[in-house]
Amino acid sequence: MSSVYLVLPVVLPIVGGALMPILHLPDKKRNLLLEILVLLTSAIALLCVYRRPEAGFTLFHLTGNLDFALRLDGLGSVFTCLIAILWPLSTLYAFEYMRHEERTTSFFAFYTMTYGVTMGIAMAENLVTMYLFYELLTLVSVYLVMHPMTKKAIRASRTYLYYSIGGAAFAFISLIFVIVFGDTTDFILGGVLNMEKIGNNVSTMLFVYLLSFWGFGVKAAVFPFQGWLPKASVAPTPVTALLHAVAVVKSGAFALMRLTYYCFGPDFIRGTWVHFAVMSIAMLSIIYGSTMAVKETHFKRRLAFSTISNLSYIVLALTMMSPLGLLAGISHLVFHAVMKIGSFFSAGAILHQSKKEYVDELDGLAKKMPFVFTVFTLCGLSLIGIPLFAGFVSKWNIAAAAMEVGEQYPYAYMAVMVLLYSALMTAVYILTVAIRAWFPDRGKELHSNEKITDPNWEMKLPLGLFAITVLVFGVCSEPLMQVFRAVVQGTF
Amino acid sequence: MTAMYLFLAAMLLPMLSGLFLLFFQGKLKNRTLKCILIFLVMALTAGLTVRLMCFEDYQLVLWHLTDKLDILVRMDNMTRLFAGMTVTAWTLGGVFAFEYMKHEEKEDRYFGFYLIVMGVLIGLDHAGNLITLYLFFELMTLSSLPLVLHTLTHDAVMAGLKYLFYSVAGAFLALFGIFYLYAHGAGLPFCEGGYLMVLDAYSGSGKMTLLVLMLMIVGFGTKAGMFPLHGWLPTAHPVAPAPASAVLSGIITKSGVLAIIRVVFYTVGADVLRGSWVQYTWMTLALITVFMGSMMAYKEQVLKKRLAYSTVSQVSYILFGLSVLNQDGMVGALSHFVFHSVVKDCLFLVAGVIIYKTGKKTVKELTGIGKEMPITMWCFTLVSITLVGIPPTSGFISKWYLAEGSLQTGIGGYAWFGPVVLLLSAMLTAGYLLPISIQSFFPGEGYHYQELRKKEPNLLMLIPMLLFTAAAVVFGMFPGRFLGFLQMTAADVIR
Amino acid sequence: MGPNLWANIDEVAAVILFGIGFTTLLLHKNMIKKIIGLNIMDTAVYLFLAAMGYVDNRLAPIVENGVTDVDAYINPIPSGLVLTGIVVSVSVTALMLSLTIRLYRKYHSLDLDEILIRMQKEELT
Amino acid sequence: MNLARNFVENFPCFSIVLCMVAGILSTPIKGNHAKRITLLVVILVTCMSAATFLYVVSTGTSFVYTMGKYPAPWGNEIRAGVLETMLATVFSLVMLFSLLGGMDHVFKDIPEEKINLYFILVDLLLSSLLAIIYTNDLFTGYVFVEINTIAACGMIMIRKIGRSLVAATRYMVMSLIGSGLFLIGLAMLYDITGHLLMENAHLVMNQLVQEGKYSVPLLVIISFITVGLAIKSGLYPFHSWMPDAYGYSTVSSSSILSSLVSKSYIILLIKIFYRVIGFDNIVNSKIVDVLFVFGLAGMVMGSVGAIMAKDIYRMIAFSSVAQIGYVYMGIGLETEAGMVAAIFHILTHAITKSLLFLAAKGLNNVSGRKRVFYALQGSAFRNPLAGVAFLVGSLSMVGIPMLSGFISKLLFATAALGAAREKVLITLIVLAVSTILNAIYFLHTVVRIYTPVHVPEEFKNVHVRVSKGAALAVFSLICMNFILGLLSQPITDLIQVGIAMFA
Repeated sequence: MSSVYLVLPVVLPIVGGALMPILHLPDKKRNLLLEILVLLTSAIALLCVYRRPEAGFTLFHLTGNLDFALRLDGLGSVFTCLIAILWPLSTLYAFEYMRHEERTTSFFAFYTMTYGVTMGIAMAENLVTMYLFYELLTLVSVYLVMHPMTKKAIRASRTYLYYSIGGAAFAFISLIFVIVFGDTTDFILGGVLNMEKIGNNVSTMLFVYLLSFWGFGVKAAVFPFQGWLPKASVAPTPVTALLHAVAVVKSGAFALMRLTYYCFGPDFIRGTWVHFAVMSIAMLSIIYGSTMAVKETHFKRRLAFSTISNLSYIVLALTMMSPLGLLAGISHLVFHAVMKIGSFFSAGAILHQSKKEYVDELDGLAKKMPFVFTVFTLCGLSLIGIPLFAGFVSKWNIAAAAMEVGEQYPYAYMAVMVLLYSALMTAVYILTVAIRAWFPDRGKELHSNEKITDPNWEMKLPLGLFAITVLVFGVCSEPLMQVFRAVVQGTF
Repeated sequence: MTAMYLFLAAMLLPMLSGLFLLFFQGKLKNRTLKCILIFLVMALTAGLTVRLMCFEDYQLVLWHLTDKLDILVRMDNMTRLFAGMTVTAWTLGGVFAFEYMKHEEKEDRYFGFYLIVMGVLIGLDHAGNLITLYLFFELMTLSSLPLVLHTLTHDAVMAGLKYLFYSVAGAFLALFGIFYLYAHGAGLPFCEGGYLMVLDAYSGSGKMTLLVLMLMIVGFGTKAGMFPLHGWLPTAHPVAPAPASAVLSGIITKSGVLAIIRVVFYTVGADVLRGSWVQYTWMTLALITVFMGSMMAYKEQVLKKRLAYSTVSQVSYILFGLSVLNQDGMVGALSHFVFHSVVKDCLFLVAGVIIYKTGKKTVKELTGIGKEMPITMWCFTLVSITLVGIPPTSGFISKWYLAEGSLQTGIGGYAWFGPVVLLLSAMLTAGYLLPISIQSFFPGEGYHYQELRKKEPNLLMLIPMLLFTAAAVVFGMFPGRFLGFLQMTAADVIR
Repeated sequence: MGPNLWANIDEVAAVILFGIGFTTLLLHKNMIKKIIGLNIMDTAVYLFLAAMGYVDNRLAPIVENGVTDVDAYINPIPSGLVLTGIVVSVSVTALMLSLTIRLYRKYHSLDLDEILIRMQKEELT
Repeated sequence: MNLARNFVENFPCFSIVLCMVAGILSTPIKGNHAKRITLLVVILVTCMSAATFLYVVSTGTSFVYTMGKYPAPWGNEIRAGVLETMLATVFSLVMLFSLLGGMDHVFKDIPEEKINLYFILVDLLLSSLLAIIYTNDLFTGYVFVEINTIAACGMIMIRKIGRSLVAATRYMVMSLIGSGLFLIGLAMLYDITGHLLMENAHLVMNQLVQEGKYSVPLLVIISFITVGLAIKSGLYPFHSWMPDAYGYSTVSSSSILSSLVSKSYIILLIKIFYRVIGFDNIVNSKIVDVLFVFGLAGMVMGSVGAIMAKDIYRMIAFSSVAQIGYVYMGIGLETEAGMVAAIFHILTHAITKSLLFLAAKGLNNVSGRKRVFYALQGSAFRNPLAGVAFLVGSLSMVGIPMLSGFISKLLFATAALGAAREKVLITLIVLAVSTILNAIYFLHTVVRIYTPVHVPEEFKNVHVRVSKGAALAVFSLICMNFILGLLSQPITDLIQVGIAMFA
């Protein structure tokens, strides 16, 4: 199909969201309209992936050899599908969750615009376009963080803003270098750097890669720039779930993939000091995230920390600088999205139904809301990486990649160790919650008299779907893996 | 093909019925009926398993998890041995529980998970390659957790968590090894004597492999309560309901042993280890555990805890037997596996009976209890003797083989040091078991015979105990065919 | 260096003057002194220009009794510049003075620091 | 046709004169009429400059317009190339919009009887700006620099509050020091070259350099001129007067001052670099590196000052310190690309800064004219247009793609890669850092003005209706911002052409 259609998934939500506040609709109508809009967008996006236009579509010419252009390649399609499938579900969930909040219209306006912008990141044809949408993503999603409008939320949103803009500022440097030292800014698997042009600037180039790794990594919450993520979990759950488990942070990881495998090229970095530097960064953030998660008693913040560590799984996989690594990265990108959004939504459902935020308040709650906790436990087991759950597959891939690289650079064995350490930590911080909920100590069931029930279908549906997905992919992930392999080989 | 369906049936039947039981907790009011149903399920499963054991050796790929990972089941002597032991012990423990669980709450939950674990264990025993093994290993940990913390006292929950995290940690240590071995072509099904040596993917990475093996032994050893990761066992076993703790230390600890066997003798091959630092470390750890376990047991006053410590030491007998890496050691290990399971089940059941009937927990209180429940205590005494290893009981045989094995190794120190430690700990065993029965039968002065009244439990409880005891004794008397089977097994595992 | 210096004595004097004026304008706190410094500075520049344009024993570039020979006169352009410059500096000085007056009216002081302090005080109240 | 040519060639000089005449006319009449005249004049000037611009672009060569009857090398000339005309056009446009946008405040802030004086000053300022841009004669340059200073100072002090007086004084002193240095520099230049017209001076200069004569005086001259103009344009260490001067004069003045006046000196400097001394000579004398260092320092310190600032005007003023730092950094890169970037940034900043000042004023109005940040809480909802304007301005300053700021950042960075090796990374990193700092203070304010809660009670239901003129001004400034951001290619090309014409 013609490449013009690529514009729709990006523009529709942005425009639609922007219009929302203008036409003052009653909530019911608005929700219906939004859901339709989102579904339509997703449909178009999936269609675009299904009948993929080879050519890109140039929105307009910026300057020199820079244009804003959209194009779907393998990696982009994967990310697009991920978002296109997850967004409608979480919108549905959001309706129920936000029912009693204020300023819902503006919330949903930005929520939808974020959809479009994320699509833009997924479909960006070149570094400049991605940079543009990357900045925009910050700007549109910052409102969502500050939406509760408490002092805390506003402070959190500011932190988020500074971190992201700062990151972008450093990413910008790499943009320049790629413009000058690359053949093109388009994403080409294997990198676009031109060795003649670089000449004797290799060391500078590597340093720049490190800078921009951190720059884009800020959104992926790599150490030491992870600070904003736990803070941002003051936001409403649909936001924390979607943005801080899928859209924003995954865009960070996605950007890193683009930067590493499609701009600088793994061969350029493999074996240099930077290679090990980034590997260590990833490991550090994994250790940090999972350890802090154990320490944290606020449920959502605990999940946020877990997100930090899990994102760095993806990053760690990338830093293997090998096709297998990219494969592992992609698979964890997808699977983690599903299971983390699942666990976040369970947390949100618990918060919404029982107003309980802290882990030690959850004793025996599972008896009251078995459905939610079943979902949570399943997602949790998947996070730990128990076989037959999706998480295991992606972790297996990461470890396999690390083992392969380890042949050449034994440092990579460390990566596997770190992986297992954090798996153990994950077990600790997830299962303590689950066990508290299912098997409370005698006399600790505080909830015998409280009226707490499972939420209504709008919340249940997404939760159930996520749980099922986790199981299904855990048991038969092969078809998906074949697609990913194709992506990695550039044959998709 | 039939084998496949039979296996699936044997595995899924208890699992599904367990899940069923969980979903409809307390719906089934008629207790007798429920118990009968549960018994039927267990019996049927046992039957199916036995039927499977009668097949020729086979391998079946159940499912392709990914392109490299297959879920694969396999029937060989090791499977027969472990599966057979499992179903027997499990069924008897279940029968005992029918009576015992009367004084616990939420028995439906207990039985539900009990059945699920049974299914998982059958899967574990049939596991045909590393990843399948790991899969069922994890599932076993998770599903047996509720058995541990069933009573939901604070201690129980904490103990449960401890059990969980130790096991998971161990499993992850092992997982590292699995990752590594897979990267070197260990994706194939098990085969006697191991196959990794012959693969060319393996060539050249000797050192790393040894390290990895050490990790895996320690990791899987966690379940078997091997030093240094034994800490969970004395905490977790006693807090569980008696039948649960019986199967926990009777069967589940052995799954660690099975895993190690599968890795060392069926994947890597004993030759890789023989004479390496790993073997020495392994032996040392085993011996340390043996001695330490019995020491602790000797010092311990709470009966169930004492038994738990004894488990720690006894299971390490088995590990020691494996670590010597020769046929006699293997035979000793396997036989001790069987005997110890039988004995330890029985002992825990006895402890359970005592708690159930009198609520007495510590050893001190047991003075003269033999008068009140003679049959029970006779079982206790007999199996204790077995465990100590006084001829002609079964324990003697296994320990004999173990000693033989360790002497054959011809590794200077260990050759004689091993048997010495075994002997020592045998004495300690005598020291911590026999006095109980002595004082229970001969309370001596100050025991008020007038208050004496019979507290013998009913048949549901007696029969399992008696059967176990019988088994322990009979094996000791006529070990011939059984040992032959073991020797055959050992022979094609270690060439 | 010596004779060379002597030859350009006017320029040297101009530069020194310029320095004096410059520092006065820059460093003195008192408005009036600043203005004086400004004027010294400008004058120095004019001196410089004039000295530059002056050629020995020639007339000022004003046509007298019909002598139209260019060699009779000095270079007219510097003089022109000086004139323009004077105009500029006068206007600037005027502006500065008016500023000073205003400031004095408002804060009753000519010392710039003093004025700053009073200003802040005033804003606080 | 040919006649039309000659006619167009009169425009530059004519527009300068026109402004002056307008100033003289406005003397006796009342404020309102003065206002009309001024606006009319500014519009006319804009049109004429645009016409000249088109004309020059079409012919592709610059032209020289001799004033008075003396030919070179004596007389007094005006030169119009692509760059000059383009700058003239943009400047007069910005001037127009700043006036429109701030008009009602002009009438509020300034005492009735002084208003016509204000407009006289504006006319004077415009004329001097144009003169500085167009002039081909160093001394004329100096004279108009002074006039410019006087006019600017007048525009600051015309508002009768203490701070603006003091600010005016400090501004005056600083710029007098600057112009003093500039003047002595000129005098010496004249001394060794004997010319005031740029071409002729340039010829002699090259000759001298080839013969290697007067190397020391040459260095002195360059440094005097550069430092003098740098001081006048408020390069980092000499910026102390800026915050007050911009922060406390009426909004039109501050936007005009910050976006045009200080830039005009930079333009003159660039012009002298290229057309008198020759860029190679400049590069050889290490003076530019000094500019580079101070520029970098300014980029950071300005932003830091802005973060420290207690009220929104001072914040914006400090940010212009940083922006001037950018420009000098660009010049200091010693490459043509850097120069292009610098000039482009002059345009960007001219547009964005005036926009920001107008927006700030609008927000401040609905916040009880309090000079404190918390008063601005949620003000964007009380004055939407100003809110949007501030948003766009800030984003442009932070360098979000599609806005002009991003392009100049892009140009600077790309230029940096072409520069000397030791300058590359430091430049890029300082760019990144100052971007972060910009983000910190601008976006902090944006978040604040768009926060609908914790709004001070007294402003809960303040609403302001913006006059059409102001709306138009703000709107068109926003548009210009986007145009620069999206269609930058032709503009940069033109700038390159212009610089080429300089030589």
